Amino acid sequence: MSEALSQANSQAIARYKNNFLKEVEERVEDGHWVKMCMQCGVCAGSCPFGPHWEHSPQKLFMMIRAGKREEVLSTDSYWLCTSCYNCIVRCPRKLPITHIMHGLAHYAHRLGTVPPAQPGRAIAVLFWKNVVQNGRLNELTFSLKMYFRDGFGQGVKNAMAMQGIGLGLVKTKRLNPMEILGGHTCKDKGGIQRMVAKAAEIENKRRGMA
Amino acid sequence: MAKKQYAFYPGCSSQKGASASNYLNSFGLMCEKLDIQLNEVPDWNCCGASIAYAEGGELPRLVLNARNMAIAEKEMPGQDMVSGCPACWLALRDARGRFEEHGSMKAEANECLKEVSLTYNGTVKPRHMTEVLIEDIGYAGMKAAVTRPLDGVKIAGYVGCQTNRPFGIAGESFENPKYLDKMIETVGAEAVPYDQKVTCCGGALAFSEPEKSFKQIRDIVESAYDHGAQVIATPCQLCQANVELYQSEINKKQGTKFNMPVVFYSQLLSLAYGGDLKQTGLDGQVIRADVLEKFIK
Amino acid sequence: MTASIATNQTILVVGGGIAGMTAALEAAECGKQVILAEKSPTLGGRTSMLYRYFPKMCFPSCGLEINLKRVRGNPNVRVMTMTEVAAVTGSRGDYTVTLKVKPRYVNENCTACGDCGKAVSAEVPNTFNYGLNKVKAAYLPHDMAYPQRFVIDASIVATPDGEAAKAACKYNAVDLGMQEETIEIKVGSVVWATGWRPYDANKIQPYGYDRYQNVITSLEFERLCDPRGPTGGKILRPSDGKEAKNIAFIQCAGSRDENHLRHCSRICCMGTLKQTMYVREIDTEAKSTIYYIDIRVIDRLEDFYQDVQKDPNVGFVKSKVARIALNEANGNPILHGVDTEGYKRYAAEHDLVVLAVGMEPEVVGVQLPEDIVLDSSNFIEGSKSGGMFGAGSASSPLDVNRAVQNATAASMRAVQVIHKTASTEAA
Amino acid sequence: MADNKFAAYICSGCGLGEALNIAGLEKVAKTEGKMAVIKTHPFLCNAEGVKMIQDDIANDGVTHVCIAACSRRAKAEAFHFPTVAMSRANLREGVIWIVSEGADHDEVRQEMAEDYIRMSCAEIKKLVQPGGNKKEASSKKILVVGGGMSGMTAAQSAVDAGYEVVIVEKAGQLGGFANQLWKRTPFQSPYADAQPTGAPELAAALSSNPKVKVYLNSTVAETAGAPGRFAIKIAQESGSISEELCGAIVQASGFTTYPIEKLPELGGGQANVVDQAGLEALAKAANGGPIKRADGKEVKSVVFVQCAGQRDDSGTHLPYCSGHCCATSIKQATYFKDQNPDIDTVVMYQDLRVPGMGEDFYRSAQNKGVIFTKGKASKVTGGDSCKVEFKDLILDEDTAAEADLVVLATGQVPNAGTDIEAWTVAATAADGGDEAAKAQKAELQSISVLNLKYRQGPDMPQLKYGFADSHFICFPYETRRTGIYAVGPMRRPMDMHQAQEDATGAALKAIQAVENAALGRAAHPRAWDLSFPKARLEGCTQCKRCTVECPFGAIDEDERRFPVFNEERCRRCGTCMGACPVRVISFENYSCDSVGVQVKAVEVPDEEDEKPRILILACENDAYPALDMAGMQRLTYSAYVRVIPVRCLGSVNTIWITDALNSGYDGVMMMGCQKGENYQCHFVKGSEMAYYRLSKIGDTLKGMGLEPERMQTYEIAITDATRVARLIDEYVAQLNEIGPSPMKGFG
Repeated sequence: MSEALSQANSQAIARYKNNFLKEVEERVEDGHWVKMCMQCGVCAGSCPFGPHWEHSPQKLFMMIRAGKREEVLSTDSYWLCTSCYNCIVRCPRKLPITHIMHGLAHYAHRLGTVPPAQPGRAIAVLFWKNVVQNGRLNELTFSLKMYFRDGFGQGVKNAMAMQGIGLGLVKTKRLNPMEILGGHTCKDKGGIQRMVAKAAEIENKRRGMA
Repeated sequence: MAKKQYAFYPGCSSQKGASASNYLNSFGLMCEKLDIQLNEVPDWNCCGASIAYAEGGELPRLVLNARNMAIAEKEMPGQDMVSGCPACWLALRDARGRFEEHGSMKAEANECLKEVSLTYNGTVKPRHMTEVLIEDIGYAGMKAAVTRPLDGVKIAGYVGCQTNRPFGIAGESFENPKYLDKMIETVGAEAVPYDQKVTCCGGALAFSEPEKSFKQIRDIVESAYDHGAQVIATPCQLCQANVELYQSEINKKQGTKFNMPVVFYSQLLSLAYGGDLKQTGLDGQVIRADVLEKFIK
Repeated sequence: MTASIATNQTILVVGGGIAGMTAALEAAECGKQVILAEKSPTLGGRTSMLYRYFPKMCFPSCGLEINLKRVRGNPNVRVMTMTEVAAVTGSRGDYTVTLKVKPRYVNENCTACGDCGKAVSAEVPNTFNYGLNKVKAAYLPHDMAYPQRFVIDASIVATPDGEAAKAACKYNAVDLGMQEETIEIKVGSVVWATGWRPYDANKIQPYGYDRYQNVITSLEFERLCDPRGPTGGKILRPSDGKEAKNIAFIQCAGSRDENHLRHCSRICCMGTLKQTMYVREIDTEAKSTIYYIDIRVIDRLEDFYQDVQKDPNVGFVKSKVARIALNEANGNPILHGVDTEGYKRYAAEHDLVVLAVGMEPEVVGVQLPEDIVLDSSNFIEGSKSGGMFGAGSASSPLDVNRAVQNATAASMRAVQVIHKTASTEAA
Repeated sequence: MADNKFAAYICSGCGLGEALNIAGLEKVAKTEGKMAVIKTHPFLCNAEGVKMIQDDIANDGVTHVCIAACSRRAKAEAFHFPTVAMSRANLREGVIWIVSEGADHDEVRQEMAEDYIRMSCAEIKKLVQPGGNKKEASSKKILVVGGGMSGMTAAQSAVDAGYEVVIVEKAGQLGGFANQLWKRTPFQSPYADAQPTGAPELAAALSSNPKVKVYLNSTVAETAGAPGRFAIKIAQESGSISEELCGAIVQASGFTTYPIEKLPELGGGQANVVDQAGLEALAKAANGGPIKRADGKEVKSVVFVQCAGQRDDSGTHLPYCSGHCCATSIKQATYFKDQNPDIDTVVMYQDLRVPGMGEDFYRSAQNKGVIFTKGKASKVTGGDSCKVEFKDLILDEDTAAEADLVVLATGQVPNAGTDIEAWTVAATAADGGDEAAKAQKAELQSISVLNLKYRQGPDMPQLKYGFADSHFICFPYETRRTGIYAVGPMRRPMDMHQAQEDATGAALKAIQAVENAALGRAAHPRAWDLSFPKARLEGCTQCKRCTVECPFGAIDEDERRFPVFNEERCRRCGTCMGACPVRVISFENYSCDSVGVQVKAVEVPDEEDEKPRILILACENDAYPALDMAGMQRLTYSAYVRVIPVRCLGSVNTIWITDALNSGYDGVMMMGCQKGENYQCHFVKGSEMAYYRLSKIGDTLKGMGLEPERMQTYEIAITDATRVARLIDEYVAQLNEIGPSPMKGFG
């Protein structure tokens, strides 16, 4: 995947050379916890989607310490985190594992090392855009964008596949077709967008990614 | 008797015409009977839920919650900030916790809040509606208001993840929380013991990874059936939506014949308090809960 | 009794387990005066409830017999059972200790003939077997109990059973009117050998000790394997009394865990390896599987580990088990987790699960004075006044051998205090 | 004997009165036991009963008391008459509790009880209340061999308890291995950072203490004598010999590190590959600054390889784990991290062994950024850039790590002196004139630490892997050389904290030894015992069996090969008594006679009575309690057996067995402790010796025309209550098969 490396990624490599752990500690949310893992594996066994994870959290921590940068940043394992928090409450070292997984996902996303068409990443991005745009989530536009993310044809297929559900929701007034015209929003949309932009700016500076 | 006042944060999915609108509908009667006054936080925004991290990162995600809390502090001083949505509640608690632990992050958040001319002080306490019911009203209090005991209904209390972990309800076990079963019993129904009480339904990934989530949902529904449940009750919108809506898909793909109604605890309460179809939000079930509706007819 | 039984030349040892007995005897055999206070009705402590010791697979009662012989043969040791320390004041070389002596309802006339036990019908949980079975409410704590004297459980004192016990005794040994006594004594030094207790397995929620009958603790397993135990030495699982054939041992159950005990309890690894040898001995067919993080078999005991590794019926999985589910059809616990050596996922069904529960300092019946200095896990490091010491597993999670050695050291420190006091008074 | 007055006190309590014909017992005690006083009491152990006995002793001149009641293990406090000799007939646990109830069994039950009365009355006549060994044991000074952390701690502890101390240290200063350390592993809360060793302070304190005499550059040239009177010759650098009289010895001769040269596959001997001691040297040189390699280059990355040459089951290197190395490597990694957090430090382990609070230190080091990798190193290459090839056990792959420096965690090798088992072999051959053996003996002798003048060898026995550890779990300080205590890493692999705890306890044991010796008392496990072996040398045939068999090396030989007893070394097990073919060795309260008369006192029925008699000689430490507990559990076993407790099976003299069989017993059961590697014998070799001797008794039995089955030996554990009852009944059944002894009637 090296040719697919984004510019941000190559900068990171230049900056941290082979010290991936330090990179993670500085740039990944709660990354400074990675060194505290004692490899008991309770997180790996606690994860509901675990069987689908290429590398378990505990193994990812070991890989980070071992400097396996590319493999860690290009796996789609942590994109399968359902945020069930089982790992956090069971970890004997109290590592905030869920947050570290989220942090790795965010960082990989920022570096552009995520496998293309990773569906978890796709909805996350759509979700965020949708939210920041209106201040609140518009479930309809969000879903439609999700289905149509791979182009119109695939979108229709997806939408058809899920239409039963959609209709059910519409019938029970739990999905409002009119939302396509905008729907719920915050009054201070602009303020929210500025606030979020500011936050991103501050965080980037703190993590040396400005 | 004076009503207990709370700042209320409904969250996106509870809005009119949203996937959990019937959840919110069921609040009205329940709160009225229990002397709970919910005052909606003006111009609240989305909490970011559990998937904002990917694009949003840490601070942007946290400031969304800082804003909501800042508004509540300003507009409803002294009131706890209640949400019916576990994701909202969790996001608020998580944000509050991090701000408390790292003063620098709190400062950063306030720097951002300047953009919306707000300040976050950390005085407001985020709570989930079930906490309010259990801690402020109490099981006895919930029971007292029952006029229509749901005799003979067998209900599987499905707690799921986010009301239970990482914070959970005070004094409850992460692996075997009992509060939902107790609430089911306070309304005169029978809480069936089963082993999928805290199994993850797939959460937001039910959307992006439906196939993988089907297994989770199937385990939950199957176990509920196996242990004689007629209804599944939950405190979580996402759980409700996933477990209810995907049954038809699972039936289609895996040849099962699932038709298990999935309702909210609040619907059980408002039903037991004499609510009609609309007040209970039972009209909002994609899989109708006849065994509950029969109490109304 | 009066305070005259002791002076500031006396050493008080609190706790009559193997560490306390050792601390008391070692000092007494140097000619020092010792009071040995034990809260339960008998000496022997927790080790007497073990089936065997590692690595020799010998019997705790063997050493206990020798120590009891030493006690009987040494007038310098005064044993007080059913006695707790209520308060300690004063300073190094000059402490005033308040002792509370609980009623035993049986006096020194008792000959342990057993007539009272025959006479009563009420039964109480058998604490010697961790409550896995019951004993008559008038009972001898166990065969090696010292003093060899029956106990009447407080629960029957005011009942016809109590009267029946009294009537049955030909020697006026049953005294239902006994009251709790408070005694104040002067001592020069105090050795706290208050021991340990198994971590409460109910708190380890993912393992469902409170929900699944066939999940038991390592201490309960000791009793199951002991021919003197509730199952006569057969490994019968609680749910249906079937013989366990496929046993899982889960290490660090509560230990090395910031949600439970921060420290490593040290004994559990060897304890479990030992227990796999019980299994081998009791049922050559049965399989044992050990789920572990690190096998902590320290120093020359390594060869014990190597022996067990050679046993084809013992398996090792490097994994902290994530959770236990139940196979409702047969009552078998199903262990879920990942073998971290190479990332292998498992859902392993066993017919019995033994939790190697950690050691924490005993707190029931133990009131440590303010003066005592504790470490982050509440083990005793010493005392501000410098005249009180921890001994054995009250001072650190230790195996029997190290606890005895440590207790001898504690005894030495107490002897030094007595010596200093004496010499300064002489001067 | 004129002023001896024998009294029998029979208890009729605890059901004895109901189950037995007390009058019958009284009659036996009078007519056969020839007791001057015979009193029966319904409750002998209560205050009144005890007072009755005390009065008779005080006012009626009773000198010998026979208590016919419960087991000697019961009511010991009540029946405590220190001024008179006492025997106990066990009628409760030993008779009425184990013989089936009901009239059908009245006869055998009564016979059994009467025999025990006979035996007890016979025994008491042979007992003298011992007064203790009055030999001169004057010195209470403690000798500490080795001035390292263990030795210094033992010395300081003894001094703080008021005893004088002599320290012999082979180096030029006190401190030992601790002097080589930059810092030590934390041993106090919060267990977060390495701590100063404290060795210099301790050394200074001892050197300036008037109660302490320190011999530097010195070794122990000879240790003679016994507890309370050890005569020590100390060889100094100058060549001069000084002498000290000491009461007890603490041996703290320490350890050496496993030679890194033996680990070429792990880079031993190559540049920039050091052992933990080597790293300490670099850290000391750095003195808190950046740690530099031998070539002066600042270390920026370091890998610690755990279990280097340890936990090796191939037989090439150390088979054991040295226990301290994980924590030591963690400590050394923090040397780097504390100085410069950017230095890469990797600890490569298989099982990270930091028990107890060590877990806190582990966490602390992780928090400082020390990386822990679960991996097994296969090859280390030294050089300017070192390479560690290893299998990453978590990532399940063969890989390699590069570093400026590699530290091998090699183990501790005990310095316990001469292996006396090898020495004994060489010595025996040497006595036979074998020249090679003489050389080998000399060589073995040359590494001796204590140079004991014991016939059993110059140092204390080693348990395993060269460590002079105790074999007992409950009694970690029990060595087989009375008054000599092993501490620190020569006893068992251990870290500094444990060594200091160990030394503190050992100092107390040493103090105990001198106090007991001064009182003429035994040492553990019979510390209260005032008896000691006496030999009628005029009858001695100089066969040397006693000197050979004594498990504690208590008996030397004089130039005429007569045994020389060192009572202060003796543990009172009686193995010498059992070994003596001419029965000249005895204790005042335990002798060939005192048991022999009991054997003979039993009334052996004639053949036609069809009542076999079986003699049981039971070890009083485990087998006898097991029999007691069978009684307490109301198990039943044959009433045809007669049990005599013995101090140790090693004390059983074959004469007792031949006497028994000669006088018509149908069989003899010998019950002792487990022998072999995991022996349970509290006197180490007692039971083993007994089995050895008795293995040869077969011929004797043949000579008497008896089946070998008439003498059986059993290993009995204290928990064997049920089993022992079963074994008895099985043996009785077996004897019924064989038929009655042909010797009946000739006795």
